[in-house]
Amino acid sequence: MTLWLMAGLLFTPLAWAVLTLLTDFRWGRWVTSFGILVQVLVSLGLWLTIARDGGFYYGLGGWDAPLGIELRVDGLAVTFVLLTAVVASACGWHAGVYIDPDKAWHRYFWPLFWFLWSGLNAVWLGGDLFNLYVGLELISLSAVGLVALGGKAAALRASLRYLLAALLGSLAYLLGVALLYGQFGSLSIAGVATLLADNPAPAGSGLALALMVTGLSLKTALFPLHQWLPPAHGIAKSPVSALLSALVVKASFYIAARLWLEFGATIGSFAAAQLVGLLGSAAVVWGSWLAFRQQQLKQVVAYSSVAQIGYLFLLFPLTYSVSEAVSLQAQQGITLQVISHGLAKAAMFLAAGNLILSVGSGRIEALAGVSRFLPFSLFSFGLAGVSLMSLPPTGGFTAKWLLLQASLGSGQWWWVAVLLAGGLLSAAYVFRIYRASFLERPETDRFYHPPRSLEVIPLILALLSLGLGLASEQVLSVMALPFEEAGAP
Amino acid sequence: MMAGWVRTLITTLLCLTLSGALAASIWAIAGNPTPVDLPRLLSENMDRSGVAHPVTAVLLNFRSYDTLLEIGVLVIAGIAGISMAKTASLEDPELRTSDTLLYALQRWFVPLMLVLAGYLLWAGAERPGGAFQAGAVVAATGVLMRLGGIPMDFLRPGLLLRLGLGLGFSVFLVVAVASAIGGEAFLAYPPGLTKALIVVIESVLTLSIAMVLLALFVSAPVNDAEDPEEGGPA
Amino acid sequence: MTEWLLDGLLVFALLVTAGAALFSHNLFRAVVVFIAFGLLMAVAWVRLQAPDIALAEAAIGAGLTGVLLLDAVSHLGGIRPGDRNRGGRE
Amino acid sequence: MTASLLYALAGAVLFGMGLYGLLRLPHLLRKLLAFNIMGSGVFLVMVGLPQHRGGADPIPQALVLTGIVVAIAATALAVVLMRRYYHLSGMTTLEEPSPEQRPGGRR
Repeated sequence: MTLWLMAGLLFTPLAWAVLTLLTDFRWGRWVTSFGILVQVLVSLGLWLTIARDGGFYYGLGGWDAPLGIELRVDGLAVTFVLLTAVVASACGWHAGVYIDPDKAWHRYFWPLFWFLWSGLNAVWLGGDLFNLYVGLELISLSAVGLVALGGKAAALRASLRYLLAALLGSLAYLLGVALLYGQFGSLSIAGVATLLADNPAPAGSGLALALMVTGLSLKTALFPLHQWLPPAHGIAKSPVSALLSALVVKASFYIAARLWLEFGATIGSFAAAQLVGLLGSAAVVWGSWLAFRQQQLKQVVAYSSVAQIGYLFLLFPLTYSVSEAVSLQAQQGITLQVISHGLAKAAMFLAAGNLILSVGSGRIEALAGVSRFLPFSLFSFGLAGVSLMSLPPTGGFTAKWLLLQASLGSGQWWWVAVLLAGGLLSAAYVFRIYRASFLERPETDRFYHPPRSLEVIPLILALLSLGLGLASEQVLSVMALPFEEAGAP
Repeated sequence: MMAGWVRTLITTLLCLTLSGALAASIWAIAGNPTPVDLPRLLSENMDRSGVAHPVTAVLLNFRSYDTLLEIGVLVIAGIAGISMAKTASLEDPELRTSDTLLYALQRWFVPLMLVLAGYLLWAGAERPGGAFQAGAVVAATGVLMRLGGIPMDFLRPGLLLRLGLGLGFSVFLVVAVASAIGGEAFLAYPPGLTKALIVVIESVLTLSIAMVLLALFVSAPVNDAEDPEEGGPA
Repeated sequence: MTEWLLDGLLVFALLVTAGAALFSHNLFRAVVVFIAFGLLMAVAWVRLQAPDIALAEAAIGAGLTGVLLLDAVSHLGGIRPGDRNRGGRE
Repeated sequence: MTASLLYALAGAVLFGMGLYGLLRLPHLLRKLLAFNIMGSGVFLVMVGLPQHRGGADPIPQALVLTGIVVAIAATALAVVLMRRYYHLSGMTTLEEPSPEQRPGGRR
């Protein structure tokens, strides 16, 4: 049974990528909706299995860890698999209505979409350093292809920039992998972690970890390496932007976090952890400020991603040489932040796409008067904004509450200032858009009204992000011990 | 805004420091023995891998999941490439040359290179060689043919090209799933069939790799297809 | 001893060709030097007892990448090689 | 010190050179050359470092083969994007045509 669930996760996205390659956009939509159904069921099934039986390792091809590639299926991994299933199906559904089916090149949307999905699943479950590199490249190249699809000069410039940044990040990561292999002779993360626990931190591996984390931070767009993100996320089509902001940047962060939690205690240092946390805080402040200053609606949302990503990097200082309980709190807070930001940001980008579609312009001023005629999309946008502002009872609030407790518990009170400032600043940019849309215009309804299904999807996502705060107990309990060994088979 | 030379200086220093630190780390790591002896583990398991050449065994048996995903990366690049190609045909008459030297070369080279590709593919099981090298040689042959003006109608971005792009990948996938029905895990080839399956996979992969690389080469000339930006002038 | 000489020379040549590919003023020449770099890499792989990579590097790294880049240079940098200096350093 | 280690050290230098090129050279094709040189540097470290001790090691060799194929896929995709970008904008660098559109955006 588990075997087939694993197969569903790893191979159906790949199979669907090939199937949709052979169809045109309209047929691809039907094929995709079937695939989405399968993926959601399989992800849910695996999640339930893990919730019941606990995690396990899965050796592909019947070969176990040092020689073969092992997958690590634990509570955290399946939670992210499930998050991917929710967000990606919402984006796929939205894209099926949103994207013009008559343009010949849009038929390539679906294969790229499915390859992206399979890359994400490969990364969440990956337990092998080199395999994660291939998974990252799978994600990056399909994301770049999606940004560039049918784009004009500006979109191509953004995608080229994105591609070069992503390739540089992957190479830095790969160099770290090369050093670790030279050091330990093994590529399995769990194997290297065990070896590290036995040996005192050997010379040379510090640089390996630094290279890997730096490369992955570049791919996650940590300040000051974030400059490729806003153009790419701002100019892509809205369902693509939603996928990129909600899921793609999280994949590289997830690997960085796994590496830090496995290796950081032995080869990390207090200064490095504080530095990463400082950069994350700078991202929160600077990203929010830039989001406030943007003139284009989607640029606001894109810079807001830079800010929200900053919070994630507080994981590094809050788990370094602190007590087990504080570390667990920080990990849970970060996990909730990943989930709630994923849901909220996808909702925000999809709603922004609807708004832009209705007013026919991407500028914020153009939103004037839209509140009377498109309350639905605006409402979803606002709900998602509430989660970003971290007001109770949203998932964003619970996440920041846990981080707050972890900061105080570890004696690193200075992060509290960041958490508070970030919430206030995000309120500023969300309200700015609200104010623009509530400005009265004398004219009557001059807006294009998108199909109802386009408006429902972001609403569902925003409600989920809201509800996450109420259901966070259940979500966190399934992850039981996040990032921990969940019982080898 | 920093002045150009300041940024150049900073970048130079950064790169020099990095290279130095890297060299120091390599030197330090090289001094210690590795705790895991993976090459020995590999040679102990070679007789179960179905092929005699260790690199092929790693690529197509021990770490076949890497290879599967890697072909995925290649196919993605191919898809993104042809999504920007001239929509009617990938044939570009301007590129044809009437060079007699090239024409003469090609009459000798094309069959020779195809034979070479076949040899590389066949040798892969025992000696250096295999699907990637063979695929690259086939692609190079295609580039040569194209430069020589031999029409290649199958390279229209039609169903045939897309079928070719997906073929190697699909066969690999089918084998992966089929092996799970009979065996105990994905990508675990049933014993006895290992060699045959690896050869089949390698052959179709050669074709697909060549097709992707050729499509990317041929699709580099671009079309005028473009979307208006969201919210921009239609 | 001769082996060391060979390896030393090869590494030196690798670094020089890499530098030339990056910093030569003429873009066309840079790509040609880069192809030479690829061929030298293939020799380096033979020296590292990796004939598989050597084959792949010669076919993919030097051959296909080279053709791809040469083709791109002729389109991006004006049709005639050599009449465009913008490709170098500012 | 063995020959393998020499190549690994050369890989470290190549990585640094490529990094400089990728960051500082404006022309997109140069950046692509720099990326490929960086990649070669990484591959040399990957094979050279483990082989310093025990002779030929097929596992990193297989990884490098995979890496080379990924690199050519990325290179080919970048070339297609660049040519289309050049076709549409006539530019071969990533500079923004109008910097005032990005308030506060540091380059």
